[in-house]
Amino acid sequence: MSEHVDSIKTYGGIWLLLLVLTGVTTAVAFVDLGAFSVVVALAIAVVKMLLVALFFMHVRHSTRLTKLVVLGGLLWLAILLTFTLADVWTRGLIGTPGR
Amino acid sequence: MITAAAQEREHYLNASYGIKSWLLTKDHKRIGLLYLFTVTLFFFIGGAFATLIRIELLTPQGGLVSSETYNKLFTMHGVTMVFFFLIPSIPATLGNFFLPMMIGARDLAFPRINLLSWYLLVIGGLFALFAMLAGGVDTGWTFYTPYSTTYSNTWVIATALGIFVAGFSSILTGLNFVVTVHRMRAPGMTWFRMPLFVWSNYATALIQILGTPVLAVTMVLVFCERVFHIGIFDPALGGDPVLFQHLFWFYSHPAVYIMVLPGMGVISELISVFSRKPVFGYSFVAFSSVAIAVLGFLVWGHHLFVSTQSVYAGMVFSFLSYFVAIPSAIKVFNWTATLYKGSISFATPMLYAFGFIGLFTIGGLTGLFVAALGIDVHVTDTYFVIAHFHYIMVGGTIMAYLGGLHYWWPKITGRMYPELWARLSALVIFLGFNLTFFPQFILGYLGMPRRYHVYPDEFQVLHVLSTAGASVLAAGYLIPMVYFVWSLRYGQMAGANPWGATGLEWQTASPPPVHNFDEMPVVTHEAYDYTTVLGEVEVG
Amino acid sequence: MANQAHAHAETLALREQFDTAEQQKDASTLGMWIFLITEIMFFGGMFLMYTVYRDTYFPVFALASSSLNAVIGAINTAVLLCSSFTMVLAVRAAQLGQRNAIIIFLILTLILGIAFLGVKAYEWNEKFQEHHVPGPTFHLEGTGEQGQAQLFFSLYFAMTGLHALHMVVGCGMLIWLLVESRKGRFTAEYMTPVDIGGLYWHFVDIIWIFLFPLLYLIDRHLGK
Amino acid sequence: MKFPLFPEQASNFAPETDHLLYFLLAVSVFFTVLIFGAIFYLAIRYRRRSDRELPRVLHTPMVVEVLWTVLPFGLTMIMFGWGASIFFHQSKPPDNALQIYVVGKQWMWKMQHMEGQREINELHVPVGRPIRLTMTSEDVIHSFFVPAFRTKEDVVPGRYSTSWWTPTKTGKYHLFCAEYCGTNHSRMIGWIYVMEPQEYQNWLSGGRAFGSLSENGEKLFQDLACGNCHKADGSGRCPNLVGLFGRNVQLADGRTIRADEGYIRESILQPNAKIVAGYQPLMPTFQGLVTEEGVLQLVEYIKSLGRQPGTPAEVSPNPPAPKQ
Repeated sequence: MSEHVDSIKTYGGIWLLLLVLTGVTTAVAFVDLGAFSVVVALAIAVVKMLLVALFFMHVRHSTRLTKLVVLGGLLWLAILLTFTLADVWTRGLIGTPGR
Repeated sequence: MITAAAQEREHYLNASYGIKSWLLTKDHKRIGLLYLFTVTLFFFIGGAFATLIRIELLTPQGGLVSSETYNKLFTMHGVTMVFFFLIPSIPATLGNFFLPMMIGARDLAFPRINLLSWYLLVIGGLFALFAMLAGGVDTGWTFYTPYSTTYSNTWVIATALGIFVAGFSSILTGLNFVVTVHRMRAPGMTWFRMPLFVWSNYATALIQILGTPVLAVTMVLVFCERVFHIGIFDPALGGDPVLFQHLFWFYSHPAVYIMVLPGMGVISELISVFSRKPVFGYSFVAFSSVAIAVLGFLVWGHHLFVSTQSVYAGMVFSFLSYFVAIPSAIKVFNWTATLYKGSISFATPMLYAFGFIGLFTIGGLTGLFVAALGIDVHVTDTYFVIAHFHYIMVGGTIMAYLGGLHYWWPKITGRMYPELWARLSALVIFLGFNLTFFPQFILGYLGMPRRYHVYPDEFQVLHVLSTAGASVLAAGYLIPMVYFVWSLRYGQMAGANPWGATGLEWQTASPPPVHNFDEMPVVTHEAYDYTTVLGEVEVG
Repeated sequence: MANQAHAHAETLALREQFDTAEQQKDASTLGMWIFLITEIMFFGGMFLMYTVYRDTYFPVFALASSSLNAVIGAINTAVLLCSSFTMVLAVRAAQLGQRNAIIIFLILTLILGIAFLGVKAYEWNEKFQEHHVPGPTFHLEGTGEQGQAQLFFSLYFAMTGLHALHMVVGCGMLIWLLVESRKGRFTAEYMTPVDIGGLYWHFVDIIWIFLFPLLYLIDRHLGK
Repeated sequence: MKFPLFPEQASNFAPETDHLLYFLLAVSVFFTVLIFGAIFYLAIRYRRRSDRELPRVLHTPMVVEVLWTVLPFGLTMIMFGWGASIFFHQSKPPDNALQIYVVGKQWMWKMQHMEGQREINELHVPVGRPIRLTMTSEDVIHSFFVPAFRTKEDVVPGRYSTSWWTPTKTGKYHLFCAEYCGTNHSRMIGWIYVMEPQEYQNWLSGGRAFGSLSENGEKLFQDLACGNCHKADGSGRCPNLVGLFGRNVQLADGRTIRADEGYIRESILQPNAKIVAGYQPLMPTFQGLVTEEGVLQLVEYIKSLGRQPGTPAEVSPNPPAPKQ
């Protein structure tokens, strides 16, 4: 009945990697990267999310349907963000206030 | 006469009695009936508000109620109808009752969560009812800020709380349906052997899961803004009121597909059964349900064309709004094509199906008007938009709901409704509906704004026509109430399959046993294979 | 397959609408994942508001963010990551049916969770003293735009508050899991509640993984 | 009793919008008749003769499905393109448009002409000349809707929005508020009077008493002591305002934006939102100290600073700088 069980060593490795990444993202924030600081911070956060999701939440060995559900959720969050920002960031581009 | 033995066969209605057996039931069929009563109650509350609005609009100066009261009337009409009738109606009543049976399951995946969903809807409904009785809310069902968060001094928070709670009822129903369809289909019931009603409810569940949480967070933000003045939507503190509209419509446009998709599912069933033919282009109709669910999330900006949304975003949303129109067109064409070379019966459900296709076609085509940027600038926020969405909600969803109710009534209660009275009420509803809402298209293009308590004199004739239609429509809706209750006692006994339909729900007794099937069904035929039922067809 | 499941029905607690224990476990896991998707969209609305306002009022948001204590935030993140680690060990123990290991790791996770809430309460109290709580007494040094600064802190308290609420619900769930596992209810065959509890806990951790950099770490090189 | 079924065409956009409407009506009538006709014909032609009847199962020809997907899609793309072109045309006011300021307030419209006339719920405009409305709201969202002109634009608090049209027929046309704004939403209505140019001039001269908008703006500029920092020779600690309107401004965070009315308004009410490169955020906020009308007067005065004296007070926005 019990499907694939990971070893403590795997979980320990992932845990340490997560702690290291937390330290890295905190340190990097104090360095002036201009517009890149946001990109780096988000990239590290995405990597940490993938680690937790794939290893700790066993998405690695779960069914194709579960992977689809996870991807769907993230895709819908992206739809909400991109289409709203598409409006906010192109306001006034045409040179007429309010359009 | 019906022998006593047949009477005593145990089924889900006489399996247990008493209030507790209903209020603590975990049987999806009983929960479906609980929803039926709740939803019908809210339908008549919303209908009462609508009647008062139509009477008020008989005269340009509007003498029936003050403007404050009128503003509360149309708000509460909107809130009641949208959140407490249209969204729960078909998925929660017919969906709850028949989805498990149609895929050969004993019950939904999480029966206790299903009961929790009903309680959440009732609690949300009580909050909204309290708000109405305590003084009403006057922000419109759209709650646009900064009016709803700063300037309105009515019961906004209580209503927002009611919608917040009722939202979770919708989320959990969606969750239940998706897991049931994925994990609990009977052996042999592949995805493409499932009835189209299950496909459309599955697509609806996807929208409920992905969209409703954003409505919940919007209501939380309105609550925070109103209580703590945190400035999120208040321009004085740097907030952006148009952001509220983005969050609100991100849910509320897919919500209109939550309302119409289950209706489309019912129509696919009715058209197939009453022309005794598989639906033309089964896979196209099935995939168009899912396509509507997905594309429905990319178009909300067409509600913001003139609200200082950027012109480029407006173009993107207008372009995508035409994409979402195509699957609906495919469905209409396929339904009509199903009639070709069929054996068409004119039983009441089929009359409702014809009504649905006709009126939904008009509703959908006027959707193309408001999706065009050039026309929408003129017609948004006018009675043209009111007519457009009533053609789809009332002409579409409610027609389908009544059609489905008549079609499955023998299965739910074991009794037939009176055929002649039912056909009469269908005709009255069709005529009353058109007389109510067609004049509103003309009113809208003339420039009559929506939510107006007083209006210029030249619009009066069209308003009087519309009110006349509303009274006919109201009468049309009352007749079924009477004969449905009448049929419980005096209705002709209906066998297991009065219509000669092919769904699994018709292969068990009427009313069905507690666990739906005495022995687990195994599906061997395609979805609408009428050769299997031709043998034991009884006169309907 | 079905009769073997009925052998120890009392621990397996197979619901009557399912045919096999496998089907019930898959259904429960899928149900939990779909619930987590609704949570993503719920938090998503707030992340959208934060993203838009941060872009619109960048200087004031950067200043307000630098008034938060990044080191405490980092420590808090580490605490939550450790609790995720102990939680996954608890799930692993449940998969192997080691009853004592489940209880130990659940207790550890609970302690770390409460520690996180403690640190968060300390931070909020500090904000309270510095008059950074939106309201009449709100004042942020170094900027004339009190309205926009208040917007940042409204979002800060709304998002961390919502996250803390989910942590409290998570702790309640852990306590229920502890009580059930002490009764010996979880075996290698029936460990679904522990697995689902783990999914929820890791999800709340992922939300914090995004909250921390977005709220605490904007252009630290500007401020102190 | 007047009982119209179609609104008047009184602006340049009215015929454009109505032509698109006729096309949409034609397509809709065609498909409605097609569907209703098909249903009636098929229902009657293939009505159920006997209960034993079992129709043959028809194979679903792909070509039919493709046909009624591609054809409607093509039609909708025409609708989209046509609608988008009208909308784009409505989003670009011509340079020679007559500028009028509109302030929406709970339940009245306040209009201000360049020459200083102020009107409540009424607007007098010359026929044949493009009119550009720059609008804002003091409280909730309203919407400036003139059915006879087929134009509507929300009036949102906290920003400017623009609606432009060229009246083509003299007369008196309805003005409605089209976004729900509270108790007297249905009484926040008025009239647009389109007059012959000569008649308009007489009307204009009648209202000289208030002094032109930019004159009032200059008076307010002095009252609020803006001149102490914003010196005409640019020596003060604040940016020089002469010739600012329409110019591209380099911001402290590296972005470059165009100084339009919205930017000037935001710099008055929320000065620290966009700090000009090389300057400190010293300016106090005037939120609450200046009414919306006051801001409009200041904006008009600052716009007049840049122009050589004597040129007409028209708007000359430079090409929009791409947003970084």
